[in-house]
Amino acid sequence: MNPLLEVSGLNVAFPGAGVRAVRDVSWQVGPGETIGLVGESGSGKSATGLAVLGLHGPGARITGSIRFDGRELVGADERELRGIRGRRISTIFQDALDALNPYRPVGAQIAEAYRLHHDVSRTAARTRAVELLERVGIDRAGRRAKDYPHQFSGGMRQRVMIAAALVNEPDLVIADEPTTALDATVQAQVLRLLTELQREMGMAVVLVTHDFGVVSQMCSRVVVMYRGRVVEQGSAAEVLTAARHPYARALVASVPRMDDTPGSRLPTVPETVASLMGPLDEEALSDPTLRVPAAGEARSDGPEDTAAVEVKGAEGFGIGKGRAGEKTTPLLRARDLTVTFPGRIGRAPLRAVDGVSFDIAPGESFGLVGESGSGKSTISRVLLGLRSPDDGSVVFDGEDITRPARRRGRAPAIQMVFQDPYGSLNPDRRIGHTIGAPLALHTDLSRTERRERVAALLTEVGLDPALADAYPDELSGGMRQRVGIARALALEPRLLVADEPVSALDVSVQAQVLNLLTELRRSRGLAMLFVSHDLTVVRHMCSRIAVLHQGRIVEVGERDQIMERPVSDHTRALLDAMPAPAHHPV
Amino acid sequence: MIRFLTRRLSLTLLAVWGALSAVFLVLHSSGDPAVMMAPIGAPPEKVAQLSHALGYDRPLAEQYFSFFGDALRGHFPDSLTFQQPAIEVVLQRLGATVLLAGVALAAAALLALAVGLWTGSREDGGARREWPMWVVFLAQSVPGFYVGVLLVWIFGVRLHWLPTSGATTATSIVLPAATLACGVLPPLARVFRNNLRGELARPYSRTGTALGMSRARVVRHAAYGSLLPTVTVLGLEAGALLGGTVIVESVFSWPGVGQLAVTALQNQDYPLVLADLTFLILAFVLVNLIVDLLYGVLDPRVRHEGRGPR
Amino acid sequence: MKLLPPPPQTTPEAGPAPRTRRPRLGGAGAVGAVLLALVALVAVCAPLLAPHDPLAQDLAHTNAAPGEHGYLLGTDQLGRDLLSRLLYGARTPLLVGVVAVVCGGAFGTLLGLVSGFARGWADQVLSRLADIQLALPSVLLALLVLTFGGQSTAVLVLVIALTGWPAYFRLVRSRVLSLRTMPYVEASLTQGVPTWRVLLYDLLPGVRGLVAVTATLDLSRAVLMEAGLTYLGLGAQAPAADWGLMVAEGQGQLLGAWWVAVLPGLCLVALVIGANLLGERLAGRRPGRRPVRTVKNTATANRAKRSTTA
Amino acid sequence: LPGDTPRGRADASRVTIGLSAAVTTLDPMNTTSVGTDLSVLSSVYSSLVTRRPDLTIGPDAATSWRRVEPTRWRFTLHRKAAFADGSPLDADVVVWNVERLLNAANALRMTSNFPSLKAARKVDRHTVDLLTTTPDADLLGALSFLYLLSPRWAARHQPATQAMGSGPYEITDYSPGGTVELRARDDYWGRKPAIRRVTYRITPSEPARVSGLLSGELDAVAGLDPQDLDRLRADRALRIQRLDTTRMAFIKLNTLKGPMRDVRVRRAVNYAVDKRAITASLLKNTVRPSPGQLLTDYYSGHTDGLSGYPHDPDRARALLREAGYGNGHPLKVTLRVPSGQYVAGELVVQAVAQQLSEAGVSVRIDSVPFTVYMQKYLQEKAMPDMQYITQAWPTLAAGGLYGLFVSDSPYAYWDDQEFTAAVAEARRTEGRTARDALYARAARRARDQAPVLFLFPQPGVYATAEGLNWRARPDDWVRPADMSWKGAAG
Ligand SMILES: Nc1ncnc2c1ncn2[C@@H]1O[C@H](COP(=O)(O)OP(=O)(O)OP(=O)(O)O)[C@@H](O)[C@H]1O
Ligand SMILES: Nc1ncnc2c1ncn2[C@@H]1O[C@H](COP(=O)(O)OP(=O)(O)OP(=O)(O)O)[C@@H](O)[C@H]1O
Ligand SMILES: [Mg+2]
Ligand SMILES: [Mg+2]
Repeated sequence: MNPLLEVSGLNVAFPGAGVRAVRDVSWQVGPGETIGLVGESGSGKSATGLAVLGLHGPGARITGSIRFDGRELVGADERELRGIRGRRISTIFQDALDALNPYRPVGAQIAEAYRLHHDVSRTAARTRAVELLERVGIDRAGRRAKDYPHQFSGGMRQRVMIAAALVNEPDLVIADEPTTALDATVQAQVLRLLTELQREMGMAVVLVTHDFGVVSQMCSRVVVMYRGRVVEQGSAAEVLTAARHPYARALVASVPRMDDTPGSRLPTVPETVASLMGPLDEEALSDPTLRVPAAGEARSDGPEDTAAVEVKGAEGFGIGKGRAGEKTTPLLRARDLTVTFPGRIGRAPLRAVDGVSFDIAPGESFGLVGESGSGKSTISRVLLGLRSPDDGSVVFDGEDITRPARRRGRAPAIQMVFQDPYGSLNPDRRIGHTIGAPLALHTDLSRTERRERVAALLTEVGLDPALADAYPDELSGGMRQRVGIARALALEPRLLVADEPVSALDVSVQAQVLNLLTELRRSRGLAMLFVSHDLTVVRHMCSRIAVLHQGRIVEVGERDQIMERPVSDHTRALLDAMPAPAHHPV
Repeated sequence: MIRFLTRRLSLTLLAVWGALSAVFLVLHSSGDPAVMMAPIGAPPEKVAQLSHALGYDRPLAEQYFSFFGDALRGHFPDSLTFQQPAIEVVLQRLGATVLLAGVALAAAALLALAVGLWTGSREDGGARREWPMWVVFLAQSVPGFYVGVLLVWIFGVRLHWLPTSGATTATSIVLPAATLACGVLPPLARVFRNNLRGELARPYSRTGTALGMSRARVVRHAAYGSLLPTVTVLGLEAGALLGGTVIVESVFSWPGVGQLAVTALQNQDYPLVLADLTFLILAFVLVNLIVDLLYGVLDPRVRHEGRGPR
Repeated sequence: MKLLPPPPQTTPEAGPAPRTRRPRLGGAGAVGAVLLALVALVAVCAPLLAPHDPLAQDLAHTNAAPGEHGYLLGTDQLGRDLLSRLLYGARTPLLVGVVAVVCGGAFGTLLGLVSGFARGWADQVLSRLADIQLALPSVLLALLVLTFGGQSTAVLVLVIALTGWPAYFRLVRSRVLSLRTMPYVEASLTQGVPTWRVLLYDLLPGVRGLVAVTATLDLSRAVLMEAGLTYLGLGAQAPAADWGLMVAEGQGQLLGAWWVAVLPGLCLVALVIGANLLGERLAGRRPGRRPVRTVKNTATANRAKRSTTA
Repeated sequence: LPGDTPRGRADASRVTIGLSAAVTTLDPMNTTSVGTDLSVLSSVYSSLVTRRPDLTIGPDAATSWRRVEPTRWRFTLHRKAAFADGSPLDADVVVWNVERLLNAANALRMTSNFPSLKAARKVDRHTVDLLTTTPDADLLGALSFLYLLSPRWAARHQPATQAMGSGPYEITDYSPGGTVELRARDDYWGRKPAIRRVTYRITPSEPARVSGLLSGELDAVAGLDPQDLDRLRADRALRIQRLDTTRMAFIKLNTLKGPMRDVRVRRAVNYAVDKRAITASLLKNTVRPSPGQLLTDYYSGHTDGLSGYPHDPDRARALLREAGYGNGHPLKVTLRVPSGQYVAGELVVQAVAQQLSEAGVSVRIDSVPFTVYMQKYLQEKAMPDMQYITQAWPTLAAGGLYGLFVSDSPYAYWDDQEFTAAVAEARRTEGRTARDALYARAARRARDQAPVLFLFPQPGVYATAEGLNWRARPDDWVRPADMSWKGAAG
């Protein structure tokens, strides 16, 4: 079978920025085939995809060959490309809020896309647009066609984007991370839709993603990219189970799975690469994410599970021992928390948290899951005193700390690890300052003592103490997240709130941070509130889990109960939306 | 939408009142216009008499409350120099200013669009495409009065092409409008250009190209998006424009309210200054109100969320 | 109109400002910096450079052409050496400009920080104040204050600063509004850091770059406004050497002795171009492309996006 | 507009005149601005008598007049004099106008030009008597400012914004502060003016006036800056006239407070300034320094034979030393000037300051807007040591202008009994010679006591399009009725 698209020896460079984004990349797609393009952030996936349609600006230099249906696209003139774009090859971009024109009704946008390649009347194009909107599952498509992108939810927008891309029934669709901005449940729906349409229209799909779950579900073949190069390609099953390249293999291994042992150490990419490849070569070393000192990682192959096993003072209750609150006084007791946000003008106020109660025992790891907007972050903010609840109470270690004012002037015993590693550090202050500031405020340590503490903390989270003098923009995302953890630990908190601590990190770094959190919890006897939308991660990290839906806790229970015998429909929906477990590596 | 409008309107009125109060207080605490009114050689009794007749010997607070009380009832005192209701004087001259500002604004806006499209629509610009921006940049750096003085010298005196002052013939407006436009063009052109670049770099423009749109079509859609911030700047520029009319009208003897404000100040004609400023301030806030509403029309997001751009 | 250039259009980005490194100035930015430095140097060294006393009159040789009677650039209406006056003439614009920018910038930044951080009624009050300030055409306000509030350099500086602060206020406020929800600010708050420290260490550095850019562009506004007011007879006082004043005094001579008005005008333009070039350059300096993450399915990410687009 | 050049306008019997300020009111009795408001309105309204271009008083609505008693003047009115609406201009009209003027409730600004006028009495339809409180030799001069409104018309119209007079022209277009258009009345009862249509353009800035002349947009402009002479002269299409005006420029000294109380200091500053150098360079020799006079030559009661203070820096320094100012203790003064108000005012002040500093006086120049200047001068009574001013008296009577220097005048800042007594007596005196002798005494006293730094008459520079006949006059009047185009019919 002739390939539909054949990329060979492709190079994409940005001479102005001194970046060689894609180097000597070759792969092909047959008609109707789906291939996955995987790799961590910045590995050149999008650059490759954009090169196919010649969508790079004049700043890019593209060499090599891209043959589509026998025609060479590299160096083809604008007119020729214009005839192919949207007609023969379409793309779906990641964030549909930005990818759709915010100033025009969605129907008009789809109709315009149709009329670009078909000589039909306006009304005919409109009809076609409505037809497609219906096809991608938009209710009352005729009416909604007149709405603007911002009036749609994220999943709906992505459907609209798909409709626009498929309106001309192209032969090939390049989908660049079409679901990363979406909820797990919605993600599943969108992927299902894409698969359906692919079958129906018989088109080929190049799916750009960093999610192995998605790959295993959708793709027949996988291309793994790393630092601009293709390091591995082959059938999905092959790559996911028996990758040959150490990097690809490590990448697959580092993702927590629904069937692994909760709380166990996850294999991390640098370790795996090192064990498989020996000492890292020059190029790999220059990657900051790989420069973590071994000492931070090498410690401890802990016992089967987490929690308070080695904790001094905590009387030996771990997971699986019933509800914490029944046995001892809980560390944190939240009762009937309610938070209401005033609605926008003309809308009803939004009850983001609605009568939520839960306890966290000392040393316990408590998980909070729920889809986007279910109120997870709002709850964390209340616990941290960043806003007061409209109703309800928070009692910590016997003290009522519901009102933020009650906490003023005392060393806070609850600390936070933030989601966004780029926003959580003050870009204008050195790392040492950021970690040392709370020490200066709440302890009488001298300057040198503080420096020593900071160095110790940095070592504890697996960073080189010399980094105290660095600025955040010199650090990679994973390193920043470690700094954020060190800052949270500086005041010796009893409870750590981690709000999606890894969801903004690359797959290759996620495992390191998760391992670090597990370890710290063990060594310090920390209790933790772990917030996430990702059930696999929560399952891996927590012994008790609460499921949140629209501001209410719909179910709370032990990990295994929630995972295996969910009571609530919402929990079941969440579980169903999880991509099928990836194949076992190695 | 109604609530938004009333809120916006009351804030607007608040600003107008605040601004006018500030002006009133500075003005009325700074001396007695009777001196300017009285003829040369008038004895002090005559001056005092005049001052009393005009009410300028009352305490400041009393003058303040009576002025705003009257103003609320729509009554403004007579202009001291023109001896007729100050409002009428202003109204008779408002047309000239509106015409001048309108022509200048229209010219500046059209030029800004042209310059913006020319320099902003291509990614591979280079000096050949960039030069209009340098002209704009130069215009931004030259004082308005200097432009006026040079234009008069070149086109009026040396070349005898255009009238140098007044509003007598149809061509009289060319030089003052050009001077005024020179002041408004740079911010407009730059905002439009920069935003056009920005919109073109946004994913939806790339989507357009990916769907097979021609460059011109993509630019057209992006230009629509860039109109929004341009319109906002236009609203802010309204203040500068109105301030500009003060100088331009003086340089070119254009019989509008800007020049009127200057002469009224020179003559200590307090009622006229206040009436004139009321109109200038109202014009400014009105333009901004329109801009806010226009924003609602242009930007669907604002339309549905019912809030202003700021 | 040029008396009143608009507040610089640097759209505040959400997210932390990248740590400001020592600015690397290429091409145009360097030219701007050099121009500014040159003007500053001339202002400081005028006594060393000037061949004559800038005030010494030579009534026998008025309006001498450049080169005549040993005057390198000629003389003005009172027979004063133009070159010396040009050299000394840098002082007032620069001094007034810089001091006004510092005052207005500090005031606006401070209020903007407070307003954006505190929100609530304090924010309302300050924002309305800024609205009122913006609604008053600044040329007229300046005319008013300078006419009746007394004419002195201090008042001049005050007026220019007064008309400048809202630009800083608005930019800083909106930046702070988005910065205060940044995790690193919240981290400080959860650690019990006092408000003033949060303002000083977490928020001020975040707006530093923005303020620097605004200030550079504001300098050109301040210089233009000083010149404009002086042109209207309300700024620097005769017989002082001041570029704006020299244009005003010399404009009557454009036909006979054009150099008397044109040369100081060119100096003024050079100074403003310098400030503008530098400002543009600073404003245009984009942070190096930071790895932009796909932040998965979080309300935070969406909120951040909303605040940038709104 | 095609043909909108001096040539085109000449053919159409039109003229465009540049005014230095806007016309603010159309009520001729409620303004005292001669150069603008009254110049326009004198073409629309007529008065009993008028001041002719040669400054003599001539007939207008009154054909003859005589003094029947020391305080009673009798005027015979022109029999055909009538308003534009056809109503006659008769004795009743004059009586009504005088009553209107004198009624304090009307607060008309012109009132203070008529300090002695008491009443008007109708004698018969065409004869009217005017009564004064004291014998007033200057009444005729004042009456050239008494413009007559129609009582019937005024009852139904707003004189401030509308005009209907008995003069040679009528207003066809007026907006406050804007251009004013006049058209010659076909049914005018007097001598028909040569120019049929007149446009007054408001050109407040000197450069605008000059460029308007040079570009051919304006036909006649009065009160130009001598600095522009060379340029204007170079243009062959323009005719330039220059003369002394009725305005005297000087620097007033505050003799009530500060260093200027000392007459030696006042004389010293007079010696220190080289008036001739200033008139030669800054005023382009358009005027000659004043011979120690407060008045220019045009005033009745003007005294010949005085001599000014010569330029003598040594003497100035000596006087200053005598007064106690010297090396260790220099004289420091403030010199105020209203910005943009007086022809070449700021330049003159700077030159004076420079020359004073050469004599050891350090001068701080304070340039302020005219309103502030007046406010401080008259309201706050806070005149600085020195201030630049030009003064004229519209009736061209010495007594009027000297009245600004008598002890109880708020304008004076000078308390001199001898001067005040001489002026007061002169005003009461009937006989011309006796009166002039008293004014001469006052003038010499002023020269001697130097309440001012004597400078020079304000120069009058006039430019007209070549071909426009118009005799420039030293007072500020610009009357189109006096103009005609060379070679044009009419
Ligand atoms: N226009 C550009 N100019 C300069 N460098 C660029 C440009 N576009 C991409 N790059 C660089 O090229 C490299 C590859 O980028 P690309 O967007 O293809 O990554 P990606 O694999 O899609 O990552 P992600 O998962 O974050 O989307 C990166 O290092 C990026 O910084
Ligand atoms: N400051 C705010 N003003 C108005 N609404 C808010 C605010 N903060 C949160 N919300 C709304 O409250 C609801 C809950 O938000 P929250 O951030 O707690 O959700 P979440 O579960 O953390 O979601 P995600 O997984 O996307 O982070 C959402 O609908 C959100 O839009
Ligand atoms: Mg990508
Ligand atoms: Mg969240």
